Amino acid sequence: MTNMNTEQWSPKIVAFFCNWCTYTASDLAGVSRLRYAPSTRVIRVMCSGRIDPEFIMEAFAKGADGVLIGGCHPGDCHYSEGNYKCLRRYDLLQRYIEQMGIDTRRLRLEWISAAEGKKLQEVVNEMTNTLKEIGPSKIKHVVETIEK
Amino acid sequence: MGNDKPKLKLAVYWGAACGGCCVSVLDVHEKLFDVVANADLVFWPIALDVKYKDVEEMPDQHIDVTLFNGAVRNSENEHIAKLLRQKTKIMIAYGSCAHMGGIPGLANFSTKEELYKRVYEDSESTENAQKVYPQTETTIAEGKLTLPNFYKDVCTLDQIVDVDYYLPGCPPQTERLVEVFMAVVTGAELPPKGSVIGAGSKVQCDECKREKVNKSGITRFYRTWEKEDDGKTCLNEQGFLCMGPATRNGCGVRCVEGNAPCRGCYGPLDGIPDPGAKMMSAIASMLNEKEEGDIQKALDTVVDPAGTFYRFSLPGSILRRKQS
Amino acid sequence: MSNQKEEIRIGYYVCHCGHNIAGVIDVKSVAEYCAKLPNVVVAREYKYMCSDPGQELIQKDIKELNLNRVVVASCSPLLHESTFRGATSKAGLNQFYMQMVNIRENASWVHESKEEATEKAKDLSRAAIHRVAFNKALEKKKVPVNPTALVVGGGIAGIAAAMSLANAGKKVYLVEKDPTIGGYMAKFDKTFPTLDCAACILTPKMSSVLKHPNITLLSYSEVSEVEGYVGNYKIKVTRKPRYVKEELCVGCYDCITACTFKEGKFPDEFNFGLSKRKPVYIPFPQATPLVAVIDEKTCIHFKTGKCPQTCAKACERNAIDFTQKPEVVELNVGVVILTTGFQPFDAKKASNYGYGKYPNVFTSLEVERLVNASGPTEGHVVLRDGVTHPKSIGIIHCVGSRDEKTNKWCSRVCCMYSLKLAHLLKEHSGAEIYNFYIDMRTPGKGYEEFYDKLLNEGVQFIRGRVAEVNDWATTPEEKGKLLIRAEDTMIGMVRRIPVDMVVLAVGLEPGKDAQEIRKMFNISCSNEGFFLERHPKLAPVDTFTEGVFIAGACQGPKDIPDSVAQAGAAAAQALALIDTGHVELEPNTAFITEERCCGCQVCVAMCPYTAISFDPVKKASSINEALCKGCGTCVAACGSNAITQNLFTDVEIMSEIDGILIN
Amino acid sequence: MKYLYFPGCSLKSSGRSYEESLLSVLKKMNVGVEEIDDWNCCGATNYMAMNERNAIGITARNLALAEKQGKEDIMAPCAACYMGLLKTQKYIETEPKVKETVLTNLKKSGLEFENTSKVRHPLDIFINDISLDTIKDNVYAPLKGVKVACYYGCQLTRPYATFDDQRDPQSMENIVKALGGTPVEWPIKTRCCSGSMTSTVSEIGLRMSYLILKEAKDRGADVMITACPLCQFNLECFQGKMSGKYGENVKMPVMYFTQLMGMAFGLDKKELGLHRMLSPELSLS
Amino acid sequence: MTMKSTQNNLPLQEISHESDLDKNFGKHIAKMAHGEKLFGCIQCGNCSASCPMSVYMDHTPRKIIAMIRAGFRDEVLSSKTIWLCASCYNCTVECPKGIKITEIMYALKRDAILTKNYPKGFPIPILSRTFYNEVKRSGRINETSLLMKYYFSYNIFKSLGYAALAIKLFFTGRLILFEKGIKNKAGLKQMLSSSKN
Repeated sequence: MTNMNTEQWSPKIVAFFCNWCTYTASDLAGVSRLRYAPSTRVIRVMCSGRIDPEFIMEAFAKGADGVLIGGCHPGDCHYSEGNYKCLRRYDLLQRYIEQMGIDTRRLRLEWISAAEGKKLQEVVNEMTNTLKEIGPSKIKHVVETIEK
Repeated sequence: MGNDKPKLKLAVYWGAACGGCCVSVLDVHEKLFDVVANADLVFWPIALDVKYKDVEEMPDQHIDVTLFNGAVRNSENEHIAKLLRQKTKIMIAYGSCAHMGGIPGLANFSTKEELYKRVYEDSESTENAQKVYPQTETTIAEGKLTLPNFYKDVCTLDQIVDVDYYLPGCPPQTERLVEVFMAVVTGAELPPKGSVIGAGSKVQCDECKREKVNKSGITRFYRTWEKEDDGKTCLNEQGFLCMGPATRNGCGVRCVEGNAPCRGCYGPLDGIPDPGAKMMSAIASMLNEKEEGDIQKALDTVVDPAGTFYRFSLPGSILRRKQS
Repeated sequence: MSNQKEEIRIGYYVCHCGHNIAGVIDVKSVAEYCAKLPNVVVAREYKYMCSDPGQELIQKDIKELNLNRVVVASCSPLLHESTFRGATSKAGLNQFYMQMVNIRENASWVHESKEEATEKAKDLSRAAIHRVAFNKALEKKKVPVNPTALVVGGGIAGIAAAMSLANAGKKVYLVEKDPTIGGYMAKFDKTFPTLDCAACILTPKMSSVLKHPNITLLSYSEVSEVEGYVGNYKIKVTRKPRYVKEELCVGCYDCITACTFKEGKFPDEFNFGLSKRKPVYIPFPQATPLVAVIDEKTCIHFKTGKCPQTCAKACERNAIDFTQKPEVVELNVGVVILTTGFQPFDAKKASNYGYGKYPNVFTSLEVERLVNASGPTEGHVVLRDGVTHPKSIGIIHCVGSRDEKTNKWCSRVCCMYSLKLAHLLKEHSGAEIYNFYIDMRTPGKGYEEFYDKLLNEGVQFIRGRVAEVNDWATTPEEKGKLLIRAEDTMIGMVRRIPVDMVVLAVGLEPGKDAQEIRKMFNISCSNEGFFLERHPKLAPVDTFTEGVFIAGACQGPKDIPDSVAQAGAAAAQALALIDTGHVELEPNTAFITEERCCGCQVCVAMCPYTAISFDPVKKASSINEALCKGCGTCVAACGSNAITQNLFTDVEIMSEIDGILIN
Repeated sequence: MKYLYFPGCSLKSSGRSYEESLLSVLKKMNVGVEEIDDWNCCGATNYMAMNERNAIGITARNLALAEKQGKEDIMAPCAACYMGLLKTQKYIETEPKVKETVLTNLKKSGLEFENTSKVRHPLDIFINDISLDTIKDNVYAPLKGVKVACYYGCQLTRPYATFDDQRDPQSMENIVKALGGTPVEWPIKTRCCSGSMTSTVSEIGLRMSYLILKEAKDRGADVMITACPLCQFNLECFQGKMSGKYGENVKMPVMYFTQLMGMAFGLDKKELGLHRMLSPELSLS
Repeated sequence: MTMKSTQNNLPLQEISHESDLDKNFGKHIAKMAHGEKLFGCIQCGNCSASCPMSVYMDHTPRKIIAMIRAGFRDEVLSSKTIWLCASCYNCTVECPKGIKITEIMYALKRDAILTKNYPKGFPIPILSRTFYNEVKRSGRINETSLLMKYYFSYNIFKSLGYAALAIKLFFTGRLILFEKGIKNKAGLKQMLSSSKN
């Protein structure tokens, strides 16, 4: 990717999608042939409540430009309340990330139901554009390079 | 213990540290006699007059055990860490700072420039009209003076050299040190390289005597002076931020026994790369609120999350330091 | 930690899916790239991996190349995971050593740039190759299926589904929220396009339901709580008090005749308020069960406590019981079929058509009752005043439908029922009939022929959406009439047509309790609010919750034949599940490693299913596998990493993250 | 209570009595009004037909002037001005390219614009800020037995206004009831009066206004009230012409709703600009 | 559709081949009107039916949309329909597909003026132009001056029919002969001159 200029640069987003809502929505977006930016790399989990903050930090440390979490709408969790646990962790994590000097827009949580293929498309496009505005993440470089 | 066996050669060194670790070594009290009976202290800047040059002259692998305490903060720390590594059979990261970065590691929230400005210009007790900052080399009439280079990042020991074992704590429990020492002396089978030794294999709560009520979730957090501890209920359930659920035991739950929340100096259990992340996950999970606004309000009572959850472990955590 | 490390041997297979994948992704270069990744023994591309030869390819490689891991890059795992797991296990390898990569729905179908889609396919494949090395051999747990079914909703779909299951010898509970089953179909006069009498074909079915030894009918009841999982649901049903003992009442009408109210006084729900009923009533003569019900909102006894209770005195069988309370019944069932139906669009929301403002604007459902021989006017078509016969009638299609401001969808049945009503109105009243439609939709057996018939009957058709109905008379002849303004788009002229009566063909909407039901049964809704099927083509009656099926208009607007067909399909799916006798559960449950557990009990509060309990003696918690549904929320909350979720272990997910990012 | 007042061109000429009556009524109810300094024409419908950026631009200038003058809501009594201001706000909000040009152009004439003001029609203000109760309190001579046809016209409720129902608005009816009068139920109160068509294609324009007057009369209205200077002008000033042309007397009092309020409040005819009216006078017995 | 006479005096459509259509016209107008939804029209005719002017139009609004979409550019731009739109927005708020029909009509007016394609001698475009210049000149509209100028460029005799009304208005103080205009005319002018449509 070294020869790509910033205009063409496409961010890499690690996306954690819950099996029941957002992953299904991304299938629906596929079936409906909704075009969106090829930035996401989806990791399927059963519930957004499974998402450990460590996963998010690992993703950033290994070079993700953004992390997107997709879960069921409040009240709609397939497991009753996993999405609330996710939201609480996310809210705390946002504060931590900000303190760590990371643009909070690099981490995003969205509720996308199984029927919202269109929303998935919009969210991915929007986040991709935002990340293009912010530019490539330097987190990996900072983590790997001890400055003397 | 027979005297025919050659005595162990022991070194203790401090990097970026407060000295507490060295004191903890002294805290062996009368056991020191056992130690001295079995070991020769070949290098210990705080207690012995041994020069770096003497160490440099030692053959490789000359020292049996080095207890390296303190983080690596400057070129001198790094130089000695590498030197000792070369001369030592068993390199032990001793104490939280060498293990995970420790309190000095909190400097990774700031840049070197910010730190210098604070220390050499802004601090209340400083008069420095000429804005003189430390230089690695200064030439004066008598010749050249040097200072170690102050690094931009604080590092854990294992980010600089290969470490055999970790002995956690701020400071480590002296009893644990004696146990480890005796194990080495008696030639007991040592755990696999890279292990944390002199500590437990579960987290703090395992030994904690406080009760779990498990009634309802937390709606806000308190700092210790904001509310009276009832003395018996789990501190987290009372809303005090206790790092116990994500912190390795072995200290004997020292802080909670003294009615203070655990601050996490023993670090995480094996296989957990980031104790702060784990603790954040556990703490946030305990919250009761569902509405975004209520959650934010509850989280407002967590003052300085990064500093709280990474008090001892920032340089050793996944993200390591603040982005600048 | 086992030191005996097995050598990982991965076979990688990327599917062309015809042009679906290969048309966008350069599968050859993906296969070549993956062949060079660590542990990959073989990497192949093939036209259709899910085909028999495709599966055989994997099986052959497993045997000949001694593979112990398989990665298949093709479509969504929600579609073909079971296919490839089956192929893997047939070759003697544990099925969970197979990892799928979704490069169709998640890549080739949604991206235009071939380079970037190919790049993404490589990243995702690399992630799976990293991950699969850590996959563990697992076994699916078999649980028995309770051979009893629950059908929720007693309209035509519910009746049909219940009958199919019952006839197959399965015990069925049919729950209906109204005092009688029959749903909307019981209110119709004729059905399109055959014009056979709705009651004549429906009422025999209703009584068969009641008589069937395998069906327990719980009318005037609602599901209030759902617990459990496929094969083993525990359902609580709340039976609303009728204040009439169902087992004693014979439907003789004596109580109704004896009621203190000499005449009906309250809007009759069954006739959409076109007639009046008493507080004690039977919805209609063929109501099933034929049992009276007392409406506490209008009964004097409940309002004042000062009623002579003539109804109770008149009942020889002492069936009336004013002390009845809501009663909760607990049912254990293995499968559930939801047939909860729809609600008609509220015509008042289309305020430009003046429903509620101009008395002679009717909804299509009101007209169903008006033309019905057993309806409030005995089939005479009269205006709201009850006497005047309309000489001209306008039927407006698409009311509430195909409109961004109300419901975007086509309600599918309105064109046909409007044609039916046009025919019946003309037959009953001889009036001039105008149909205002946007597009005439008659896709069904005999439907277009029915349209032809209407055209030849002299019914007028105007292709144009009505903008407004009002009483603005600009000529003396228009006085007292309703004016319908629409463009006759075939001519390109705007017309204002005066009529005596306006019929609004209201569309179909999700039932008003659809959201509640959906949450109880843990299923999803589409954007419109209808229940969402598992797959629009291949699993139209399944939901994302195993063992819960849907049929009829709760899934989307549907006519009677389609509802009945879907009910049959749902019943067949339910039967297949019951007759298999057991279900295999995905082993994604979590377990606690006791040696690591400190007993902090943070996890206990995490679990919505109370699957985690703390043992004070062992000072450790443990998970009841039968109760665990496998969300993994407790795993993320454990500060000791003492909890592991099968199929989604930390190391599996971490290796997937690293695989995506480490190039 | 205070508002920034955007009168618009008509209220300074043919619609003077609207301004006079509005200001008198507001004064009676102690509501402060401050005219926006150096306001310009809103462009009405004609500007949009010529040049979109300029149509948005000139209206944005007024909004920018208002922002400079104060934080209060803007009161725009003319329906066309009201709609034009709302439309400009919407365009600035949703069309980034239009916004860019307009902001650049405004900057050239030394104006900053943040699009923060709220634009209100007097009807909205009377109902939602002042309240019907306060109106009732000010009634001196209740309009007992007076049947009033409330005519809204088009741009007052469509497409951007949100203070009332778009199909069947009730604000004026509620005011009439508060004044003690009886509103007439009629179906064409938001039907267009034809706008400037009375001067351009008068055959169409006059007929459309005629139909409105005729229906009000047929429904037994004693008076028609309006809230837009152009509607008012069309319905008031051509009554003779229409009556002759269509062979039916459609003469009736047509006045601004503020004039009717003023009459019920017992204000002086001159204060209400009633002496300027060309349609028959409404007599309160 | 515009008809033209041939030698045989038989009417013939001007557009006789698909290649005569302006296939980009739909996109062009949609862009001008900020209304991509134009292409979602289902031709239900609700716009025509809700329009108070439609009975006077040469093409109904629905048909105009169809013609735009198909590319009948000249026919659309020269139609009276677009000038008869009184901008009452009834079609816009009633359209079941959310098409901004009024804005499309405005866009057509602008396009017709830009391409000088509007019906010659038809009064409404002339009023628009006069109004536009009047505001540009003084910042405000003086109805007297506007109408005098309008009638002057349209048909001076037409104004005579309104003389009696003008006199009445004058004596009731509703006809202002001189409007000073705004103070900052220069600023306004500069602002207006700099933006092309």
